Amino acid sequence: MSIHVKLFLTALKNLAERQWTVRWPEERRDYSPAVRGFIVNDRAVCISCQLCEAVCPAKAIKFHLEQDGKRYPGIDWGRCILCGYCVDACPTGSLRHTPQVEITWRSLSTYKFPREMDPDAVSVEAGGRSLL
Amino acid sequence: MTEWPFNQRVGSTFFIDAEEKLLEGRRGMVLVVGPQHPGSGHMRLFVVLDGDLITEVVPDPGFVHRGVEKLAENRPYWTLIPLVEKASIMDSANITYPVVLALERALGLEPPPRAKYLRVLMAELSRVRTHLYDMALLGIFLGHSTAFMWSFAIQDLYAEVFAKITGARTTISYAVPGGVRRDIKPSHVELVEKLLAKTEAKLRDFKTLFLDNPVTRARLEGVGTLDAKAVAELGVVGPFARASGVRYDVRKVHPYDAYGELDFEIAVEKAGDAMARTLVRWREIYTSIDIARQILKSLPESDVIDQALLFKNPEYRREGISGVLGVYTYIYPELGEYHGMAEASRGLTYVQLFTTSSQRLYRMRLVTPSWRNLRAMVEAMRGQRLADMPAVYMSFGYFPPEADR
Amino acid sequence: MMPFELSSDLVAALVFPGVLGILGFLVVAIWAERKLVARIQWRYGPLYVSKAIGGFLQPIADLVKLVFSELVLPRHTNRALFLSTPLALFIAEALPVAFIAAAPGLIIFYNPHGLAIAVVLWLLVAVFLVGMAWSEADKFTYIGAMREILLSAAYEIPLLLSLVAMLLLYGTADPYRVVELQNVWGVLLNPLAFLAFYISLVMSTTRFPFEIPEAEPEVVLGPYTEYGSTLFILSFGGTYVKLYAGALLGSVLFLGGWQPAVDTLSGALVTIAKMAALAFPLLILRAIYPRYRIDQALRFGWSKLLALSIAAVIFSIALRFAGVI
Amino acid sequence: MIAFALFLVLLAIALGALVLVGYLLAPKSPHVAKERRFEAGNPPFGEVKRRLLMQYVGYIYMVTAIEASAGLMVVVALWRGVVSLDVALALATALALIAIYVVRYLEKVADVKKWS
Repeated sequence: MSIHVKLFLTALKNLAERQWTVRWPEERRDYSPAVRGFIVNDRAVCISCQLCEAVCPAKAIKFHLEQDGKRYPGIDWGRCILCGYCVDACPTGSLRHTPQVEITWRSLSTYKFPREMDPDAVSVEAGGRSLL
Repeated sequence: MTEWPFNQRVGSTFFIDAEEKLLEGRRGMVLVVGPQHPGSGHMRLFVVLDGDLITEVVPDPGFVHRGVEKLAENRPYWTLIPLVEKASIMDSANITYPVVLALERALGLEPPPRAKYLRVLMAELSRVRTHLYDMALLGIFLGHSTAFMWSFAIQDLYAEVFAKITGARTTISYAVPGGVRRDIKPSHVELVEKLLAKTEAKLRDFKTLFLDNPVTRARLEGVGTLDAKAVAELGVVGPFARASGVRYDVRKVHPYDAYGELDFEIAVEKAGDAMARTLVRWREIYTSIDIARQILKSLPESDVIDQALLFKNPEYRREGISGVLGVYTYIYPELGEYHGMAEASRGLTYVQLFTTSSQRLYRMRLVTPSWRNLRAMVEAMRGQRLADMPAVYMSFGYFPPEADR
Repeated sequence: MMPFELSSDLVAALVFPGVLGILGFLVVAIWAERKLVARIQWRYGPLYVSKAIGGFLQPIADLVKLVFSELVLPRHTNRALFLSTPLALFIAEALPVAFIAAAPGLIIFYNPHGLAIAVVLWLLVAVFLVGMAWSEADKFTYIGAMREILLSAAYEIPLLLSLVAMLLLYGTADPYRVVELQNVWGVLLNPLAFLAFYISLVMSTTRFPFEIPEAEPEVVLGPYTEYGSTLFILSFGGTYVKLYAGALLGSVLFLGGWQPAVDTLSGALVTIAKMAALAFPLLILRAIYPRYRIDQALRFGWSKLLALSIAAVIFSIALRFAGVI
Repeated sequence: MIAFALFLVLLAIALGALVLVGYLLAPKSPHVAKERRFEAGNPPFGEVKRRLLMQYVGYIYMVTAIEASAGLMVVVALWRGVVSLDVALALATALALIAIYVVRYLEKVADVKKWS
């Protein structure tokens, strides 16, 4: 009998607990700047070494020729698993993650190798509600 | 009215034949549990029922078979890590452990001490998380939605910490041959300490409401009992073998990385029933928390990646190992056969690699614990009541993606 | 005897405890259950439909959604039975309400043995449930129906005996007399009977530790598996109607009905408060217990619960002879 | 009586209207696949009503035996409104008999091996 009373009291005590659910998109989870989010490429630093293409486990990266005569990586977001191997392989640090983890595209044609991997285009800030 | 695409008669004939075969000489009926069933997971169970008693269970796994072993063939060796961890995403730090160990043997790399400790830290946090995940599913299979929600909430703390340390919530791909991918900062040490403290605090109420609940105990005690002999014969591994009194843990028997230097006791129970299997994992959560605390206390100062790799990469200059992964494209494993073995959350995970003299593998064999426990799970269900089926199912922590690979 | 007015019993039939009360309770109870359980589980619960009032309109939104989903009548069943049993079930579960007084004059059908009739009608609900499950002709519903029968075998005797204990104390089953006689509430007079009644109520409404017929991991949804659309509302809402009837009966038998109020309106409000107090623990049970196995529930019903109810009857006889009431 | 009839009729009409409205308003696209029986996503598998949960028939037998006496007790309790000694004795005897029978046979009834 006493154990059942204890069970009820435990349950009632937790009525006052703060909700752990995060009401996305009004609230965001706390992602540090270190999170492996949307990948951007700084074209000024990129040396077109193609190491990122070589290490990619999902074969999601393809290089394409740009107007300036250099080749730059493009990511097939349908294949990318955000493992971050390309970022870790990049010898110059031109590829990097952004804290943007919600990645969606309007149509199939746009999410395959979008050319816009401009770091300035991503304006998502790190931080949010931490449960800890 | 459109016609049903498949021939109705053919389909049902197959099943009626199967039922007659299953029922051979038995009374009762065959209940098909799964694949579209709240209590089956990604598999199908043919349950032969005599009234309320289960006389036979025939599992039909393979619904989430993704061919990890086949995919691993003819594939650069470093891509195995993100590939293998998809088999068991909650347990990603542990399930990739044997792969990394085997690759290190093949490449002749030796991780520095700090990396060894960090890998073990991640493996233990991942173990806590997987046990909480399994506890959650056990809870919902017994009808206890609060146990489900609470464990899922607590395990989400681990996702948050993983995201802060490694960058990803579940598929962390943290350990790589020769070290780990990111070093941890002093703020991360505080973060993990806070995480462990909060886990312990929150698990107190969880224990009261779920494990000490008389209804839970009534549902789990004396259900699906397997003795040590049966467990040994069926090849059960991990906490599920230890629940029957089999004292076998790879972390103790063949200590890898930092486990030899850490002081911990493995949890062993005698009873061998569903409650014992749950309690072993419950005690392992606390063992893992203890190990994690030890690691945070005695974290050696060194690099986190093998110097041999660094030497090969003159570009290495920034924080972390940026650029190092590119080195894998220059180095080649020795031709041969290598193996790795680790204690994942659900038991022994074994990997065998057959390398060629290129970077591409000839073959990988991956033995996951859930697959080895499936047979025992089915044996334990026999003779129990229908309502015990989900309880035994989840007391084995059976995770179909891990078993099917 | 209380005045028996035509107008007030029509109000009872239409508003409280009649049709509007039942349908209103459905909405409130489903919302309250989801909200309370969510709070215990560190969640928000229903929220996005009508955020200002805490997602109160969520059950109504669900209802609208279900009404607009296709009604599928399976071919392998007896379609007439399949369609009519949920209706019959819902009405059968609402029937006991008609014989219980919610306030002075607020009774749908007065009978001097009203409370006994209500309990007996309450026991008849399982008949429709089993008929429903049988007409569906599915293995899961079949097993669920069997479990329903077995569960009713576990709680019927204790429920009847706890009623006997209270009737012995009051000496009548008249819904008005019973309330008038409770200068001291029944729950204080015979707590054993209350406990036996309450646990039987949990079992008969298949609330959580005894939510065995609908056990999800084994039998999907038990007797309700095959139903969709509006028929699902009826079959799913049925247990809440039973809970409503049980709470009404419990507040009249054990909590002194509408006392201390004397007039109809305040009496009805007091009864509603007492029903809410009775239903609250039942609503949060979902967050506290997993479910028993059917054999454990049967054993429990035939050992501890039966002993409790027998003790309650003996206690009542002793009280009667001691001249307490 | 009028109120009772009204209560039943109103309830039936409300529920029937709900079903009818659903039937009229909801989209209808009947399909063989929707209307056939499925078991957890599989085609129907053998007979449905094959064998009762025989292990628990003992309980059903007990309840049929005892429920009648419990009903009699309700009648006795309502009989005269006062509990005289003979009524109390009769009730006590009946309860004692029930208790004795249940204690005597519960183990046997609960034993699964005996009933399967």
